[in-house]
Amino acid sequence: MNIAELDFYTQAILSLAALVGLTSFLMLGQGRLLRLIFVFAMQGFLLTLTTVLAAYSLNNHHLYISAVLTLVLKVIFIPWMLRRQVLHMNMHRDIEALNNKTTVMLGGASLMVFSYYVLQPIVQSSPVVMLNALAVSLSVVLLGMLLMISHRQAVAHVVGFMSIENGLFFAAIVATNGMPMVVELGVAFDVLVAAVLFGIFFLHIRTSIDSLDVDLLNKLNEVDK
Amino acid sequence: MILVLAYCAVLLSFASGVLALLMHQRHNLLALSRYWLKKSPESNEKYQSVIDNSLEEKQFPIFLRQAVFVLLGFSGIFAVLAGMSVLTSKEIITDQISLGLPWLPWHVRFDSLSGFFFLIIGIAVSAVSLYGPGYVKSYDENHHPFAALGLFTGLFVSGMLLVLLADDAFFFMIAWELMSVASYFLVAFQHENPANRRAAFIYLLMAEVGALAIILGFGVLASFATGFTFDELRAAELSSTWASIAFVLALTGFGMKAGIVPVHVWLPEAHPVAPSHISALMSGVMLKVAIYGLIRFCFDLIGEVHWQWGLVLLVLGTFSALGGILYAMMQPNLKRLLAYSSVENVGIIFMVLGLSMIFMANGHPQLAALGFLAALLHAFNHALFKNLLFLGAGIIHHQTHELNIDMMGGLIKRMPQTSMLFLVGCMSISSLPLFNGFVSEWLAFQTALQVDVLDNGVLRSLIPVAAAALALTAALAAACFVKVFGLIFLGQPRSHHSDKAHEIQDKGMLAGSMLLAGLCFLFGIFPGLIITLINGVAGQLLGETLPNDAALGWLWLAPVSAKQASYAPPLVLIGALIAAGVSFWYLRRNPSTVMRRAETWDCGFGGLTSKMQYSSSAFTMPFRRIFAKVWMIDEQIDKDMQGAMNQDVAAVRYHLQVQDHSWPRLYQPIERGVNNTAKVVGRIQTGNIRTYLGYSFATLILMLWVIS
Amino acid sequence: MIAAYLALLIPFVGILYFALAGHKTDTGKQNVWFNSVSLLATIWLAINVLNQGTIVSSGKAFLIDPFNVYLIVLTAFVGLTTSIFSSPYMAHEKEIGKLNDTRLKLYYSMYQGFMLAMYLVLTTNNMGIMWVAMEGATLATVLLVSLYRTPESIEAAWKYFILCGVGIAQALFGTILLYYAAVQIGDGENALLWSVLYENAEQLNPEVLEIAFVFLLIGYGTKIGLVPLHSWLPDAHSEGPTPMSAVLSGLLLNDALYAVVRNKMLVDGATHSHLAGYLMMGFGMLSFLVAAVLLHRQKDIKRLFSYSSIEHMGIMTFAFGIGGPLATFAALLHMTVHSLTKSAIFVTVGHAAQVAGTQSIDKIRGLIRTQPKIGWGLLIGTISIAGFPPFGVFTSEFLVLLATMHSYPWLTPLLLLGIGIAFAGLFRHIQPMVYGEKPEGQLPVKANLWPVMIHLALVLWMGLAIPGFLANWFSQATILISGSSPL
Amino acid sequence: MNWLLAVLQTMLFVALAPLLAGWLKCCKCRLQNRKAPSIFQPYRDLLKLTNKQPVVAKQASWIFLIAPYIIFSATVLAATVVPLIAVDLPTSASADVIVMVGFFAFARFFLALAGLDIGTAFGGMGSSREMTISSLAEPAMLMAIFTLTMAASTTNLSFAIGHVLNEGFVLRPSFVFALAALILVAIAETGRIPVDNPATHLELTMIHEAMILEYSGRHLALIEWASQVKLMLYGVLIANIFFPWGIAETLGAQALGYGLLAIMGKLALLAIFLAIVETLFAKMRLFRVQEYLSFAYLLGLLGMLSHIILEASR
Repeated sequence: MNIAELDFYTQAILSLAALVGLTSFLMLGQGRLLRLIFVFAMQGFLLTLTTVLAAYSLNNHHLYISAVLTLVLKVIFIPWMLRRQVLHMNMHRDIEALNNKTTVMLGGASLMVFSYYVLQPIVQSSPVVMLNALAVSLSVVLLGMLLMISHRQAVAHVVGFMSIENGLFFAAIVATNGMPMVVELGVAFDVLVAAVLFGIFFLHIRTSIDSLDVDLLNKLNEVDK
Repeated sequence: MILVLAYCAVLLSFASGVLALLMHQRHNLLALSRYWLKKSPESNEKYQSVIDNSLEEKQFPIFLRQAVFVLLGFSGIFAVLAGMSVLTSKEIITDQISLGLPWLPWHVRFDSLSGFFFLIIGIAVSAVSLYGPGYVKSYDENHHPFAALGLFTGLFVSGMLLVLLADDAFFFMIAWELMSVASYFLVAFQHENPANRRAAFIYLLMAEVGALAIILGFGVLASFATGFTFDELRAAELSSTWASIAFVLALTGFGMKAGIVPVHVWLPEAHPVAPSHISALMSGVMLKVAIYGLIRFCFDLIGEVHWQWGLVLLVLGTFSALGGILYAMMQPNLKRLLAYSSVENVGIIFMVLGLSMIFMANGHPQLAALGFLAALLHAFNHALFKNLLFLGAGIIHHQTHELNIDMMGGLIKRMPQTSMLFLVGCMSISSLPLFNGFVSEWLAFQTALQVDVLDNGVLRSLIPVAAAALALTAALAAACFVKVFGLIFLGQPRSHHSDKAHEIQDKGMLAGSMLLAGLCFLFGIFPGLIITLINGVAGQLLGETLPNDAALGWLWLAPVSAKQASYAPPLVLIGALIAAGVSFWYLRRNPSTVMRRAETWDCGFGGLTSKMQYSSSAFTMPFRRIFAKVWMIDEQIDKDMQGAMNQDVAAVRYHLQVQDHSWPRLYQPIERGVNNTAKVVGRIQTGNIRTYLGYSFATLILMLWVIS
Repeated sequence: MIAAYLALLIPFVGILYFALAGHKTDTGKQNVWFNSVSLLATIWLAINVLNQGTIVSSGKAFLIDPFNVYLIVLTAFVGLTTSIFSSPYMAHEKEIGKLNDTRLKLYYSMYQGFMLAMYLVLTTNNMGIMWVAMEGATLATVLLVSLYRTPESIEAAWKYFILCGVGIAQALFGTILLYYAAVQIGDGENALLWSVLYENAEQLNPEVLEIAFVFLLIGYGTKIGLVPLHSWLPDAHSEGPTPMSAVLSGLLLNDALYAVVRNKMLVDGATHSHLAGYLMMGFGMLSFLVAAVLLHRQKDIKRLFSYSSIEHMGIMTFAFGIGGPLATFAALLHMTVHSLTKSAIFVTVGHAAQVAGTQSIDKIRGLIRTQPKIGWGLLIGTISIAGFPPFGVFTSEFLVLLATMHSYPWLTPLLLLGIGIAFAGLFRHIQPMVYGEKPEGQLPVKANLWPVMIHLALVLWMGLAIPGFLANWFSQATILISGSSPL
Repeated sequence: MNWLLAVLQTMLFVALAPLLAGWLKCCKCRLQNRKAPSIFQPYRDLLKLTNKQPVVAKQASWIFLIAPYIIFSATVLAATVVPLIAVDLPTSASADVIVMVGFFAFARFFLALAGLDIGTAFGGMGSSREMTISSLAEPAMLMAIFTLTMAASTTNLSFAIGHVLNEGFVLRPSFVFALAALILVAIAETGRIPVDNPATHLELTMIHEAMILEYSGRHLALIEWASQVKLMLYGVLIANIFFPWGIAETLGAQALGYGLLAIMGKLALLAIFLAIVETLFAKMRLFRVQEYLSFAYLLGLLGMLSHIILEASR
């Protein structure tokens, strides 16, 4: 199927999906925390755009609310909070040395392929656009995990975590035109609480180990010293 | 009616356990009785003094201990009655108790086999309950609360009885484990000793592993059956491979409990550390319950036995018998020694059961019945004399505070009654004629000698060898118990404690032992009494009894036919009495030859001391050299030198440690294996959250890959 | 239905109330009252369900059927008994200066928050809300794990938060896929309702559901503590206050498993294959074995029992995976007895740690001599959890074994091996703690052990005879899950 | 009638035992070029001992005092079951050959206890060694006896001997082995050279003597007598099982007379054989005895196997 044959809405969704995927890649390779947070905010913004687009074209009003929630939470509140933390901790000049950056990037790329591969069986029963969107969101989820695995900073972990949420949200909007309102509200509430808790935890971790490097949190283990 | 007796036995033992829990509730009881008396003052006036007396602070513990053991004793008596009545009536009684799983109530079945083991337990429990009150008095209530001891004793006994009653796999396992767990607590009773804790741990571990094997065995049967009741399991049609698997599992499980070499390790650890009357029950009775389980499983549930199984039992039994007694011989600790000797006796029982299976599978049911009879009789006898010996060991420990036989000596003069009773036990266990141990061993030999009817060359040559090994076992047992009796009771006291020891004052403790000693002798002289009963068991289980040679009657024991072999212990007793009487009369008639006492001949050096006597390790030294490979012997002699050139020996220290092979060969590798595995597996938990995320990620990828 | 609303309302009120007044001296007692009222409400609910069968609320937001109603009662019950225990426990913690007023407020408020989340997970009919509530449970407890503010507790809480958060995000992806499959056949607004999905399970796209189930299993499996997703569990259980460990082990794990089973019912209906079952069996067996082995290496008493929880969750997951009436019945029974026993054990463990002043196994000694009730409680609880009869854990493990032998006989040796290793692992640590002489200067603490006794008595009862109504209840749930009755 | 005969035969057995010992000693002395005592010397010794006042160690308990009677009675009981001059012995039915071994065990048990009773190193040493040797000898002996009893398919000695008689002279390899085994065991069990030296009082070589070192007077007499009966008993066993010919099969006076003469002749020959052995061999070290006895056991086993495989195979 040629992309030119699709309607404008679908084309737009696919382009946005590509952009969202791109932001995930950008985050994966990003060693500077402030830029990381910025890219994350971008991803949130793309998500908001997608939601608005979907709401408009499907004429689904509650998606507007979702869009607003996304905007407030993912684009404004969380990046703001993280940025404040980073500045407060005086970490904005640090560059995290990423091991095997190329390998990670290549792994990320193969994850994308893998996502398509996994979701292939669904293709018979649904429009291609959904498959593509789902595949992108799955790869965003997986890339988010990869981000957390490859980064040592607690801030990066939060970003990764939130980017996984973004991926899920993207899937929910594109593939299913949004979840039921009550669920969305619940999810948003959870994200909000989680964000607040993250803030609290940064404080605790900092007072406890004087750093936000999660590799230092390794007292509880089963390995013989 | 008979079943009511059996239930009474179970309930009474349970009640005795629960009653023991009241030990610390004196104040509550007092308040309760006050309340009760206040409610109806006139009618209960006469009880007032009784209640006040029994609840008085000093009296109460004594009263309660008595009451607990009285209940236990009644439980024993009821068990005996139930066993006797089912054995004589030859009925099979079934019942259901609406406990257990919703679709599987507890099935109860009381037949001759259960009845016979009821009898064993009943006798042992009765003796123990006579013995108990005196023995437990010495425990300090703060450190060794009677509540725990009494509770778990009651549960232990009721567990054993319930095992015998169980008629479905689930109920059987519950009762079985109740027995194990309750006895575990008894082993751990004096837990301030690290040795006790270790023993208890090993015991429970082995019990658990054994129980799992048994469950699996039942499971194999059940997978060919329609359900879990024994009736359904009996009806299961197994291929011979599956039947053999079930047999091996059951053998592992029950053999572990029974203490078969090489899985006997827990037994010499656990039995000795429990209080003596409990050791008596564990060694004398609980092992029998394991044998009951094996018999029930193989002869009853599987039904169709194979001669190969019999061979396995025979070989294992032979090794256990020899190994058990050889290990026993090296023990300086009296109770450990007795525990090892239980391994030996269980080995003998297994041997004979194996013979029975071999004959059964080869189509000689009468001979199978003979072997079966010998096995059950030996189980019965072993219960009697091992109980007796453990109770005796308890008395000795109670009076001398010693268990090391190298620290005893000369007790025969200080504890004359105990020494008599102990001697009876030693003679029975050494299978000397006129005592019960001999009868069962004689029957075992008779069974083995029937090998001529078999066709299989392997069996024809192996069984006689096993018989010779049995002879060796018996001779070694005699040597071992000569050592035991000789070192404990004869000679001069080797320690201050045994020098100051005196006869036990508690009549109950002696009475309990006396009961068993009397039975040992009674069934040594009139084995026919018990054999008739066992014959009924064989008849019910194997469908075949011994040919009852009516011409010979109760006086004679002629298992196959009078032509082949016979034994008349009463006549032997009469003959012995005559011979001894005549010689005694003849020699004593001359008044001028009255005995004179003098100092022991000391070769003219002067000053024999108790240190010059043979010790346990000295006595067994020839055996240690001859059978050196059986043990792991660590022998060290340290000399302190002094004087010019350091050539004079100032002091010599001798250190001897004799260890069982099965520890380092079988158990330590397993233990190490588990620890190493744990170490390796522990490495997955690095403590690093990124690694953990990696696991999550990898799992996700893997799963997705798997399904697509 | 009012009962269900009540059960949700009470903890909600509780959150607010304790957030304001949680530091007062008798808060512990008030917490007990809240939980008692909840329990009454749930019992009322249960009676309704038993009489009328499955209840669906108007608007289909809530669904109470025999499967979840018994878990609801269990949750309320364990919640109540744990609150009874926590009252003197927290008072003691405050006394020795480990906690202050603010944290007590947080504790009691979040205790109710956790209960609310649990009730919501169980009662809701909406798979999305179930996810939200499950995440809510994490959020409610994560601050409790770090309540003591020690470096270890913060580390544990962080891991708990991140790992469960990421895990549960995957569950959300699974839920979205489920929804995706559902909207293809039905209307959007009701498409996530379990009752609707279950009715139409036949028509759902099997491929989508298979993938969805992988995500759901891994997501909720993280919360169950399935190996290799379990890493957070021992940390979180060992570092938080002990009452929290009791409810986490006794309730949260169950409810996560409940979520998996609910989803499995849908997936099985759609795919007609045993794929979900195999996955669950695999994870269950792996968790069971790994946890059993790791028991041997523990140095912290609460970690020890949290591994034991993993092990038992493994057994249940395995049993649900086998499917079939017998295994399902066994798994349900195991859920119940495990919750009761494990929470009882955590209660005694908490007191034991207070007696010794440490959680380190090496330092806890001579409990029976110091405080017999605690020592015996711990010992008997361990006997029970190790699967010795006549306790109920034996019954359920026995049934699992039988079911395994029936369907997958070659797996039984593994199962038995695991049980044996786990038993040894537990007892090698427990024995030195309860037995032996009393160490110098060790004193008894004020403890309320009624919860332990009641729990163990119930477990004993279930081992000896499963009472008729309970059997009936289980069998209704079994019919619901596996389609046929074990009776 | 039969029972009376049995009692008489037993009494004869007991009465003749010292004579055999005397004869043996006599033969041995002659072989060793020494002047022999009268063959009735053992009777004189016994008589003298019975009339002496026994001296008992202060340490000794009642075990020490009753042991001689028990040892003597048990040995006599063993003698009752072994056919001496007539085959048909009713007492054989009341106790078969296994019980007979049991009687020996009984006697030994008390002998060893008596050795331990006085609390000297000698006593303990003797008991320990005695129990060691006997526990090795017993299986070998039972192996040999089982060969016979399986061939005759009875453990009743009367029937077994009757069976051999009925069968006539058959050359059975199993019997050859069993005979050899039994002889070796008999030497060990009766404490003869090369296992034990009945004449020694050197502490390091004593076995039997060490245990009875403290006995005197009538106690010693009983023990000595018992060991003489035991020696004779082994002799009779060997003679009558393997060479039963001559034994009385009916109860006529003539048959009995021939029976008596036959057994006396056989025993006399056996004693000469034993004397030769005792003269030719030196006493072994204690720890060589196990090799000796395991050889006996091996012979017994070979006998058994050759019976099962060669003679009765199906």
